[in-house]
Amino acid sequence: MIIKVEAIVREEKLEDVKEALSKIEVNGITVSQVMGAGMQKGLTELVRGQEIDIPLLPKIKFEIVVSSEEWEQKTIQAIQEAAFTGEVGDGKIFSYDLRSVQRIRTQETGYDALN
Amino acid sequence: MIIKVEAIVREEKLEDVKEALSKIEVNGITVSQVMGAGMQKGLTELVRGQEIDIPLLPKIKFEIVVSSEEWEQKTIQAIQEAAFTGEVGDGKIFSYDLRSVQRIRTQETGYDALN
Amino acid sequence: MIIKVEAIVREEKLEDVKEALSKIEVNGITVSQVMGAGMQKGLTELVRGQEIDIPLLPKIKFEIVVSSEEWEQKTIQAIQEAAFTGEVGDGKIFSYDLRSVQRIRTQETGYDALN
Amino acid sequence: MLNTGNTAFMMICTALVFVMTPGLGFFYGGFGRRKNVVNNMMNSIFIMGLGTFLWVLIGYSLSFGGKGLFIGNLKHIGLHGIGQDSVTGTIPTLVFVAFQMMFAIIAPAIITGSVAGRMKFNALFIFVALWSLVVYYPMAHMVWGDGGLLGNGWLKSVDFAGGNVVHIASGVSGLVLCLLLGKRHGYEQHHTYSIHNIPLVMLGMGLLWFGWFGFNAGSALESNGLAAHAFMTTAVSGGTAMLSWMFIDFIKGKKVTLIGACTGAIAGLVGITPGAGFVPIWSAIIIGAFVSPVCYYGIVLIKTKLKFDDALDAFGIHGIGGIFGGILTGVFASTTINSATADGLFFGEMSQFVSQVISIGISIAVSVIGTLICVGIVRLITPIRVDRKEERIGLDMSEHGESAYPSFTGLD
Amino acid sequence: MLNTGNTAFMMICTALVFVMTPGLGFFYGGFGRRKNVVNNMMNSIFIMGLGTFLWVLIGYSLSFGGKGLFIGNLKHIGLHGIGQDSVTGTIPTLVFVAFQMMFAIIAPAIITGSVAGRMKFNALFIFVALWSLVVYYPMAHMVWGDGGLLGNGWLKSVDFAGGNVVHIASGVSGLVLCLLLGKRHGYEQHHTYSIHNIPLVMLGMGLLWFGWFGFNAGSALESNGLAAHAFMTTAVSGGTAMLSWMFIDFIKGKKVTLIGACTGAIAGLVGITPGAGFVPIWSAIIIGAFVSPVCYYGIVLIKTKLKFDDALDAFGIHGIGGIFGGILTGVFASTTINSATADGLFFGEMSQFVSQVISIGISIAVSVIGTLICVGIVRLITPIRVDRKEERIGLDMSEHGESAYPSFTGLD
Amino acid sequence: MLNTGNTAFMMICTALVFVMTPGLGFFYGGFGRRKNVVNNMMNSIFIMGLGTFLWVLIGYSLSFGGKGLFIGNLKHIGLHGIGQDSVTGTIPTLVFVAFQMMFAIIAPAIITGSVAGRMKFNALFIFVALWSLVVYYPMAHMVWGDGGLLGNGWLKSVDFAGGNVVHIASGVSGLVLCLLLGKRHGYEQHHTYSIHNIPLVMLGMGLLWFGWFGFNAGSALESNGLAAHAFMTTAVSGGTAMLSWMFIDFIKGKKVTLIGACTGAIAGLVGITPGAGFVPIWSAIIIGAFVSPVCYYGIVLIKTKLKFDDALDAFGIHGIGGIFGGILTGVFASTTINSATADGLFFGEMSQFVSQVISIGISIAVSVIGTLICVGIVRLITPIRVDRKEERIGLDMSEHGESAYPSFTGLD
Ligand SMILES: Nc1ncnc2c1ncn2[C@@H]1O[C@H](COP(=O)(O)OP(=O)(O)O)[C@@H](O)[C@H]1O
Ligand SMILES: Nc1ncnc2c1ncn2[C@@H]1O[C@H](COP(=O)(O)OP(=O)(O)O)[C@@H](O)[C@H]1O
Ligand SMILES: Nc1ncnc2c1ncn2[C@@H]1O[C@H](COP(=O)(O)OP(=O)(O)O)[C@@H](O)[C@H]1O
Repeated sequence: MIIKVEAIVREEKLEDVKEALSKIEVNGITVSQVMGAGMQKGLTELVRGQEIDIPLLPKIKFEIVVSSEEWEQKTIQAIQEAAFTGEVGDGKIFSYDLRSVQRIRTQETGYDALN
Repeated sequence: MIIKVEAIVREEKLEDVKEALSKIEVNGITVSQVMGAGMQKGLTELVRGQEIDIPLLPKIKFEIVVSSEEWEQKTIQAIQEAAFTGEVGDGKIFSYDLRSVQRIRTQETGYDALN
Repeated sequence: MIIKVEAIVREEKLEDVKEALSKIEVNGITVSQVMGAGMQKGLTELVRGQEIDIPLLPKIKFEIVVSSEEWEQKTIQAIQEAAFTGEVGDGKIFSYDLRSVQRIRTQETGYDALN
Repeated sequence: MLNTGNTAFMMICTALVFVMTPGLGFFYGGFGRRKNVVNNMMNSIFIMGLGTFLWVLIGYSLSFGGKGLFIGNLKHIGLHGIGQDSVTGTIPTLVFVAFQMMFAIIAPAIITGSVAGRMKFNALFIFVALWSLVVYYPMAHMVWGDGGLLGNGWLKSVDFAGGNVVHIASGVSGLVLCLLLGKRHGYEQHHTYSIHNIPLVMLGMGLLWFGWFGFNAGSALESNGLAAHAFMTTAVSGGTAMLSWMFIDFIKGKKVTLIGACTGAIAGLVGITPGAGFVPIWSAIIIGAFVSPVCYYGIVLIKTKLKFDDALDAFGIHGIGGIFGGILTGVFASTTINSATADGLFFGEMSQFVSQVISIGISIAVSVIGTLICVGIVRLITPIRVDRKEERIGLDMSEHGESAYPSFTGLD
Repeated sequence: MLNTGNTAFMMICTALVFVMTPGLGFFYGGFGRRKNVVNNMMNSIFIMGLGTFLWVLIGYSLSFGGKGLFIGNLKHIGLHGIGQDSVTGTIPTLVFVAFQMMFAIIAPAIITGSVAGRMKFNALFIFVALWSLVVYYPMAHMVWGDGGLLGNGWLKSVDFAGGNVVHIASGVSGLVLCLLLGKRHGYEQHHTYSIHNIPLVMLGMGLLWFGWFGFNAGSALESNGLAAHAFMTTAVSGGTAMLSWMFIDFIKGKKVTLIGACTGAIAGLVGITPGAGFVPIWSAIIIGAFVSPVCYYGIVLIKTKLKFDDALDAFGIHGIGGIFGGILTGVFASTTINSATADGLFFGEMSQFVSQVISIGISIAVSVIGTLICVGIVRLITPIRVDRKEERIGLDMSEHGESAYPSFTGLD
Repeated sequence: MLNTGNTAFMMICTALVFVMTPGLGFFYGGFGRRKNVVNNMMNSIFIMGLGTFLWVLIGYSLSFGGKGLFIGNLKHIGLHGIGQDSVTGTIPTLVFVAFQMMFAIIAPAIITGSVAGRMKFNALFIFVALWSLVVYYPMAHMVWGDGGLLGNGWLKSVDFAGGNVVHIASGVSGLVLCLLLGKRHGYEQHHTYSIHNIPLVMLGMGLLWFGWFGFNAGSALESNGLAAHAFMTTAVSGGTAMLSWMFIDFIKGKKVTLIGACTGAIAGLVGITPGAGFVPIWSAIIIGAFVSPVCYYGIVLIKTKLKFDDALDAFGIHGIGGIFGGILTGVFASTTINSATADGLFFGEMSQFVSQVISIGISIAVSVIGTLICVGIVRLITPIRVDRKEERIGLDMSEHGESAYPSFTGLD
């Protein structure tokens, strides 16, 4: 069973989440920059007296592929704790089923590709 | 049932699509910058008399997680209409099944995490 | 059957992978910039005598949606060959099942949307 | 007789004024959206070519060739009759030609801030050529030329370094042009992501201010105490206006912004331009302190209330700041600073103040009418506005086929 | 009597020194993290407003108004008594006022490198105002003013262009401030992504070096052989120090970095500042060659060993480089270069060397005590450090509500 | 006797020429790929260190120390015998030394445009040191030195500001070097994403043009009418060439590009360099108008037809533009402008034209042979090209271990 955990978190939580994942020995991660909106609406800036809407806010997306439901749970848990502030805009954690995974360097597939 | 709708659209359609989604009250969205190629080939620029190929064109990726097939259809429909120009390069809309979703702020999961 | 192949490869392999996909006539691709960590740890730079950790390295993500398992295999194979160097950090290839795909320009769905 | 010190000073000041035009390009380029940065910069840069060419061909002659109320003559067409040995005051005439040329370049470049994001480049190209002929050269002559209407020919209004000629003319023309073009699409509902690169804005401000020392101090045309005085009033007004804009920022939003500081500095530099060599240094503090709120509330009025889409505030800063500075020159001008002026209102005289106000009125009228004429002609040749799709895509791709930072969005 | 050549030279040099402050903004801005770039730049830029204002109001008078061991007087408050015709040496006094003003602006701007990433902007604003009064104006007077303690009033130490006044004072004050502020969170475990924009750093270096020619050569106050000498020593020390830093880079990491080259150049320019018009050109090679390793290992000591978070190395470059340069001025100063100094150690005399060392000691003491006093006062008014969350989010958003490149992260 | 005005002028012109080297770094850095920007900038920057060092040590002496057909002597090694009181013409000799030093820095920096993306940095470092000795100092002597072969020693060809010495020498050497290095991988199939940052290119162009006023006008060595003349021809040629490149852009692709405008301006500045103080202003329009098409089609020929990988067009702009400008100097030179030349072809004389052509031929020969010698020596020490993998990864990481904008790709 191969599962991808995807989390959208606050920009400033990047390092905390990374550290939390390190601690549970989840090392294989892919991170990217995204913009998001949700319950948290964008910002309004004052530029030369004009109100400028910024409808999308920068967020960080984590993608972590794991090899069992147990690891799925652990990973979600770790992210949950590290990314939490309690204020609107903390983000979401999604998970998906994967068909396959292959490590390019070794051509290993499945479980082996992830360790 | 949790479904992710993913759409690759033209850069200049960002605001239109966002508005269309707002209109049907889909507010939770994640957006990112991608580059793409497909039927639409890249550009050629003339720089100091040299033809420079630009094989990949900037596109916008929308990711929207919804909680039912009905919303999946509505969302796809809204994007379809807003992103359409009829010229090659309009993009694609994909959808996926998700295993789970969790809102970090409240730890709600499933349907509740999305509203 | 609609399948998405997703690959995380080295930055400098972008052109090689793109060419390899062209060769097997996979033209519809979406590419984005991501940062990653895994077996390959980050870098350490020396800046004014200070060691600076760079924990995440830039990688390229390919997303390719194909319409059969045969094409899934072909695509994975092509990426595998083009992205391979044998050194740690070559990256991973994942695949997913999709629910649906729709071409915005024509509203075609499924298999037709991809060709 | 030629003086090497003055010549050295003026040649370097010319180079300083030159660098203001790319500076303005960065200021506008950084302030606009990412999809329009090439266009916003190009709109300044191309005038370094076109303006130079026209000036040498005909502009200098029309501006400074011979006596006349409204315009010079064609005596120095193609710089005819001006050699290495020609001297103006204590410097080679060619240095004066070059110094004034830089003013003729930056003035139309300022206008382009008003039209950002929607004007066709070929229309702008033709417009700038026409505007130089119809507005700038006459204005330069009327204010600074021999027997000019606003200057020594009749009104005796004063304009040390181009408050009327450069700032009011360009700011007002920008406003007219922005009204003729109409708003950018979506302007009323939402302004989004207006500033794409703050360091670029700051670079623009830095180069502008740096060059402004040449602009204002150089307008003394000699390396003397008057130049030093203009140098100081320039610094003081720029600095004080930066502080006063920061103060408004603080009052309004609790946060002091870098964009505010940069905008304030430019407003202060505009405000002191007409009076730099006429008003006392202490009055530069007053001019600087008040030019920022005047511009600030002027911009709010124009953009938020009247809904004019003066995109990068060419009118808001240069037009309003120039008018304000011109009026205050009439208040604070002092014969003890410069015998070329009469005393201002503050020193108990009325005449100079009245001259200043009339002069501003005439400058505004010339700019409005001139711009209408120019746009009328341009429209006979080509449409002036890009279509909606081009605007959406951005003028960089649609007008220039270029993308400013292609590998930042995507991949190298 | 006024000399137009000297006046031209000094006015342009003043503009060159002016452009160093935005240059420093870019140097610091590029070097810091992306989330702090606006703040890092603003910390220099606002002083172009505040510093100008204070200088005209009171700073010039305190620094150069009248005789005194420690400080001038209030005779020239608001530039009272200084007109266009006032002459200092062979240039208008106003040019001297303006030239020195630019020094008073850049000195506190240098300090801000030490506090990057964590100091509240309003606290910094007040601090800079106080520091100018408590440290800078007294220092400028003591070194360059009439009857100043460190200069002609007692110690007879020399400082050509501001080794003590600008670099030691700001570097040491920066160190004190960084200790009072404490480290950035996470400083000890991991330094990550420190440099966000190398071209911006290089732009800063380029403008700084460009301006430094005005800073050092202009300190001759005349356009003569001494200015030319200072110009050459400046170039030679900057260039040699760039090479020696590149050499250290090569030894340490096998790779020569652009950041190293830029840092070395600045270190070399700092190192030669006190001696530029006193030491022979060949000795500028020695100063340049050694200032880089001294700063390099100084930074390693301070940051890696002592764990002081001198974020952008204001002390590491300006403090250490200034001290080193001041001492070597005592070694290589030569009466054949400048009769205002005695011969240095190398030429067999002890006295100048001793003066230099004492002078540096006093400068350090004044800076430490002055900074402590200033911070003490600031703390009565407002906290000096942002809270942890603000630091994490970055000072651009939390202190200024601005994002430097909003559309690069995301979308236009 | 020393003249303060001339001294002021020349010292500031020296600073202006100085700033061209970082300017060139930005021009090249912005034009190249994102993965090579640090390297492209570093390739100019390091010469600010190396070139300064070598010039003071030996370069000035070899170039300007004593009479000789091919090279000076070692009399002024380490600037021996040049003091503050030494005067050259009306300026301190040290100012002349510094002014010429800036030329010796930028010339090899230009070369590096040809080698972008594939040359090892340590090989380039050694190459630049050798090339300075083998090509630049001899060229400077032959053209400008006492008794130089191409100048007053024999051929009497003229080169006002370095058409041969700087532009032809560097452009041709660049071409040779690019042929020896070979093409970048993939050069023939696809050129992709060549320009990564257009504002950076424009910054480079702005600083280059700004500095070029010092380069060309300063080559008069006095603040006089001739300097003013050179200032004007520089502006006119640069401006006209910008327009003519824009025109070609328009003809070829219907769109006028900012890169085209910037490239045209630089081509125009190169084209006028040899003749700036010899040809009439009207002829600068002709030179400017034609240098752009000549360079444009030259580049197309070299890169598209011959498939030479002159990556950033060092030969295409500087080599071709310099040759074209040198020939047209032989056409338009006029004794009425400058008595140091004979009349050109246009004015009915043959001799100067012939001298110019021969002089260009010799300059090309010296550059080709000199570069071959230098590369030969470098190869004995180290390979000159990075390997394929390093090229793919980019020279920033592989040669310098730095990434120009780490947090833009990714995260702060
Ligand atoms: N339905 C959704 N689909 C995709 N992304 C979402 C969705 N809802 C939220 N997000 C992402 O999560 C981020 C935070 O969500 P938001 O609703 O603002 O706050 P919270 O999670 O605290 O309720 C958003 O900025 C967006 O990027
Ligand atoms: N098979 C695919 N897999 C992934 N992304 C695709 C695929 N086909 C198209 N895309 C994305 O959609 C964008 C538009 O597709 P394209 O084929 O060019 O136009 P159209 O959708 O109008 O036929 C592409 O640039 C690419 O980003
Ligand atoms: N479990 C994972 N989940 C998500 N991404 C991963 C995972 N493992 C690796 N990656 C991505 O693949 C890249 C290369 O993987 P790494 O483990 O460093 O090398 P290798 O694939 O050669 O073992 C990483 O930088 C990361 O972006």
